[in-house]
Amino acid sequence: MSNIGVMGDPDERGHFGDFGGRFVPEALMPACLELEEAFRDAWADPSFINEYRTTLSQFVGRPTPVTPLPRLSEKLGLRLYAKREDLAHTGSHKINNVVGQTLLTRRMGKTRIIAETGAGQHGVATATGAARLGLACTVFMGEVDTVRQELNVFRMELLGARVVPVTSGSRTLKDAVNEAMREWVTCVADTHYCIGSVMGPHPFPWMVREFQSIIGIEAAAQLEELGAGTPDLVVACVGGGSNAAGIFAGFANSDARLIGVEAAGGAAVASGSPGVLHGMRSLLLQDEFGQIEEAHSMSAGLDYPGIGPEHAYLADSGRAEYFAVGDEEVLDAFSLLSESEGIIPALETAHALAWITREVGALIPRGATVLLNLSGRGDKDVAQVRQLLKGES
Amino acid sequence: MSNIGVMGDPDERGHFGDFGGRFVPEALMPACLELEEAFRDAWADPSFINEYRTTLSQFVGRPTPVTPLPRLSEKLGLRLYAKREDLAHTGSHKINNVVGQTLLTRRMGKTRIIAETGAGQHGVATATGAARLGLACTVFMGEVDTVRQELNVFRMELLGARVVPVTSGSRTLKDAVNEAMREWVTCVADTHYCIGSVMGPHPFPWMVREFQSIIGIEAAAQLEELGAGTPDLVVACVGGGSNAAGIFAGFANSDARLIGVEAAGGAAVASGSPGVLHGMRSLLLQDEFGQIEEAHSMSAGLDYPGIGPEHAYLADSGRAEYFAVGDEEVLDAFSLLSESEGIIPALETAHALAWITREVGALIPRGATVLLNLSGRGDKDVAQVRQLLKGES
Amino acid sequence: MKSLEVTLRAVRENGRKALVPYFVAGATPDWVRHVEAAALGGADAIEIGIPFSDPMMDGVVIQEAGLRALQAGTTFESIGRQLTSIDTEVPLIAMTYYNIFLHYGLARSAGRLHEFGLSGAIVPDLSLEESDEWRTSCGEHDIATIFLVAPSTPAERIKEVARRSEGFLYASARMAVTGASSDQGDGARVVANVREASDLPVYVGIGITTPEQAATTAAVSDGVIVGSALVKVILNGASVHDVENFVRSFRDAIDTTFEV
Amino acid sequence: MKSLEVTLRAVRENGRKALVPYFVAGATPDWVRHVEAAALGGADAIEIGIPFSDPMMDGVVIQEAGLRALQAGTTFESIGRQLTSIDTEVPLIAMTYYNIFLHYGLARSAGRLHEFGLSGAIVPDLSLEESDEWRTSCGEHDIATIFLVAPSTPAERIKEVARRSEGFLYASARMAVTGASSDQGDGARVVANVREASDLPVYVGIGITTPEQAATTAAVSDGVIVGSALVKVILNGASVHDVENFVRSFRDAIDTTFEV
Ligand SMILES: Cc1ncc(COP(=O)(O)O)c(C=O)c1O
Ligand SMILES: Cc1ncc(COP(=O)(O)O)c(C=O)c1O
Repeated sequence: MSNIGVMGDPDERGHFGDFGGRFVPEALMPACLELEEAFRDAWADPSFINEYRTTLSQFVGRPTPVTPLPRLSEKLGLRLYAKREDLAHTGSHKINNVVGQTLLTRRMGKTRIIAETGAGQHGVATATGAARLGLACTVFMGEVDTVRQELNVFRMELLGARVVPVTSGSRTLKDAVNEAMREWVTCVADTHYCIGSVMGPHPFPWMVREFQSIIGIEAAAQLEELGAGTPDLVVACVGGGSNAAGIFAGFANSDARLIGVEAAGGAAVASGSPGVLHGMRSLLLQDEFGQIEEAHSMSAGLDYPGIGPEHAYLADSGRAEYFAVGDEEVLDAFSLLSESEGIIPALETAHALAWITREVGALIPRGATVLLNLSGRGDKDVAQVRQLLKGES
Repeated sequence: MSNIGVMGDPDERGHFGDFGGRFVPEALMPACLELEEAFRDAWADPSFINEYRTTLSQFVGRPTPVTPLPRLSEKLGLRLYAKREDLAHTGSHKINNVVGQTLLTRRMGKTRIIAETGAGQHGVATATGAARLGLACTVFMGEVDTVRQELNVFRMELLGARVVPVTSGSRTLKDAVNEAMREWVTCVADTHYCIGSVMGPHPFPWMVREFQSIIGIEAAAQLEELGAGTPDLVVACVGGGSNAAGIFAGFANSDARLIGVEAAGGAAVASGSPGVLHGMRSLLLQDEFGQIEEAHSMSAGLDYPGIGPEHAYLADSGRAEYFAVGDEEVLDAFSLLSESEGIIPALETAHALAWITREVGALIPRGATVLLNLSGRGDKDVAQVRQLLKGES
Repeated sequence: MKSLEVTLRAVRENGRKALVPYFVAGATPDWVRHVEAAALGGADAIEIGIPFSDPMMDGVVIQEAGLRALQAGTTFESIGRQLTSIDTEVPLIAMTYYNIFLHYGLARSAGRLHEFGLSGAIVPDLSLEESDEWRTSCGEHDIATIFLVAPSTPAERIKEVARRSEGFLYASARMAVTGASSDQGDGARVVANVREASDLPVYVGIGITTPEQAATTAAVSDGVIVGSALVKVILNGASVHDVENFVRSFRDAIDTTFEV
Repeated sequence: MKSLEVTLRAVRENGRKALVPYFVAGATPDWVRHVEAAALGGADAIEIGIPFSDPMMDGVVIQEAGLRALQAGTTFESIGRQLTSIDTEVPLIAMTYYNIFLHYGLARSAGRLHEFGLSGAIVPDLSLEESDEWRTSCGEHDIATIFLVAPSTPAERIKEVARRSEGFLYASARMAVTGASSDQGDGARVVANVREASDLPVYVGIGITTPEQAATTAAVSDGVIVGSALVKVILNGASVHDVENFVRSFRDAIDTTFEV
């Protein structure tokens, strides 16, 4: 476990530099404090770590492999490797965090879990983790998303979760978070709110990063084993930033350049400014009056107007760099990986690859060793891409 | 590799007892002989085995875990474990075989691969394997299935494969096999036919079983590691029988009872009789005149009127037992695993679980240790199940 | 001591239970007239909600009012402009989410609040721990920063919060976001806990819906805050006169019970 | 030597190139009359296709004919019944897939073939290696078992196959299933290879579509088999007379070229 915590921990109030903190209604403060204490305690307890690690290996299928991508490498003139979170149970890295938080929920003696979800990835993961431990589960999902992603709604129901369509605001992810927070206030005694990315009030951004750091810890060791050494670049897509934080954690102390790729329509680093939302101070898309703007990306998982506070800090400090890519580049990258290597990536992941393909020979020197975090599989996106590429419905 | 080949090998003409053999047009005989030789040679070559194993670990994500199912175990009064082929790349065991056959294709100097597919699982797996090695790929799929499974058609296209809708006969899987064979005759010099289960002419049933035996080999070692010892029963669903053969291979020499579960509407052992189809002698659903009947199952992967010849032999010899379950039991099992353990299984897999839930206290003594082969994930089936359970479209 | 606290302590010293209605600025075109009507109806202080896109602590009624206000183009500045026409002596207290002030600039926001004639601010998502800078800015412009305590707040923490709160302490009657509720909630218990820690006036809010509830709650506290119940009436098209009557009905119920 | 082989060797000894048309039994109600017409048109032997649900070696035309036959209720026995009314001396050869015989029983099938007046059988999915039992059964009923060789069959294997084939050896002109084709294919090469291994008559089939193709192919072999081209005409509604003319056009082209 020595590697856990390689990215700097926040201060005792959850600040990563100017970002982070805990901006929640007073009613939730005790829960946040209790959670922080429970997490600190658990994360220092070998029996908890063992339970977490065992669940990841026996249930989630970890370690996920690092796959060399020889054909794409040749096409691009790189040495390209992919960390295969698409192979984790439920199809993305989201489950790593859920495993940690559900085990923690049980440890805290709580019997119910709530979560927000956009397209449904985190919702399905949470419903999965809850089913495994026999926790009651309620998932808040923007009404617009419940219609767009009705199969994921049904998936969650199959897993025994209740899905609550959120009809406030823009009826999408950001409003689902608001609604989950509103719900949490009413039931915080027996209910844990399982936030799905490195966002929200302290300790969530830190805790979720810790639960996701397994990605980077594994990947660093696997690259060594493959003889690839330390990569020149580590590239991940960024919605809230949990998969990026997780893989960065394995390389923060190395020479690797850390690259986060946002959707152009939800680029909190490129287009945002400091603000407070959902319990954290971070970079947000907002208008001149401080009203939060909706993100717009074809990729539901990146459709979030903010970014985790640690990323805001990493951007500020220069340790990580953040770029944005547009929808067309993403579609190209989606097809490219599929046909070159037999891996259909999530649209979110395709953002990271799109940046790589764009920047080879520019920001990325030819011949560089590049590690792509393949955060999820594209099965969930195939219908949408088909519609976009074929112009059919 | 010492464990490979634990199930008896067929005789030199590919017979497992009265079953198997090679019933193909003369034009294909040389290809079958060449393939047999190539496979024998490769399977004895450490460098090929190494390539196969490396691809399985780096690309497919093997070993897949064995997951204890504590909550379901308690509900059923069993010690239940699942071998998680749902976590393999592309979502089922099918890829294990594809990895073997695509590597063999390249080794034989062939540049193109063809395959049949029913719902699309094997087609997607083959397109995946082909993309990875840069092989041209054509998949034959019944026209009826291309409509039912249009997203899988698109998936294959994304992976660079050409999908040919088959308009002959019943326009489903059985006809796709016929059509692939017809195509193979025309291009056998540069093209390998990648059959998707333990069926077809020798050496396919044997070769595919060998490529799938990794499932059982891993599982036996994993159960030891978990302290579960030798299971009392090993239960797998049977379409053509490749996932069953693969897991049985790890336990054939043990005391475990081996159970194959077919769909009631495609139960070649329970309702079939000896016959010859698709290059093999086996048990087939046929009418009084020897015309092959269509199978009928809600599970596309079990919708095949035959069974691999080795299973016909195992049934004959009594080493394995075969049972059939109906659609309603399967839907119940599908929901049960989802909500009890957070794993949505493929409908095919749900057949195996349905048998287990039905037979606890009857054919399965309470307290028994049972290993379920979780052959695939249910994402592909969620839309169909939703329709069945909600009566919506 | 901030002017607001001076005023509100005086209310208590006069043996009067405070009534604090809540308005969403900009929810209707005549919202400023509603505020005046509330003052006429017997309010001791009035909360002016500045709408925010993501009102995490608010239930459906106030969300809806905020959305209407935003769609009508309401901004911090437009609210200020409209408030210059107001005709009342009753203290006005801003209520909004932290990002509004943060984005505008904390010092600048506090200054503008003062210029707009407001004397306090409630920022429900600004925790005590994160509030230093805001409190400093408010200090420079005589803006009282009012904190909440909840039924979940432990005794030790109540002490901390009460020590920093100015004007009054907002005691949340229940673990819930704003919205109407039929029961009494935990207000009495929260107030009792606060009393042990502080002599600041304690007003109870969240879910106070009827004059009777208000009266019962006022009996055990220094005042009540009426939000969603009033906003709902306004969303349903209440006239200025209706608003005055609505507030007066609460005033009367409270006063009758305590025979001031 | 089986009767069929005696007959077909005699054809060759007479300097005549054999013409073997193929019919799908039951594809049309008057299929037996078509067979008679083919005999009149100059056939030396006739293949009678027994339809099978999964005709792996057949292209679309014969698939379609087989489907029609099956849908009309055609069975092995119904074909036999209908053949009893046939009026021809030309030898008839069954062509079907192995499962039909296997399911019916091999000995029983061979016996029925003989009773139905058939003297040979082509089973394209029955490989040499799996044929022992079937050949034994055929031996007891004077049914010649005819094997195919393909362009892909190596010399050594041709020898083996030719040694077991009776009546004639079916040389596939191309790597393809049945169906019309415009080129000559590899028939000449296959025949040449066979010649080195065997003196059995060699007929070329698969893809012979026009009288000209037939004539050219006959020049380098002992005969030709015409399948899909004829079946297509029948599916398109050919009369008995049309069938006779169709077969005769092939006969004439072949005979003219070789000036028998
Ligand atoms: C596959 C995948 N990748 C990335 C993301 C973005 O989330 P994060 O930035 O927290 O990794 C999501 C969110 O749903 C996702 O599903
Ligand atoms: C998940 C899954 N399980 C089982 C099967 C049945 O095939 P087999 O019997 O060859 O394992 C299929 C076939 O598509 C499948 O997709």
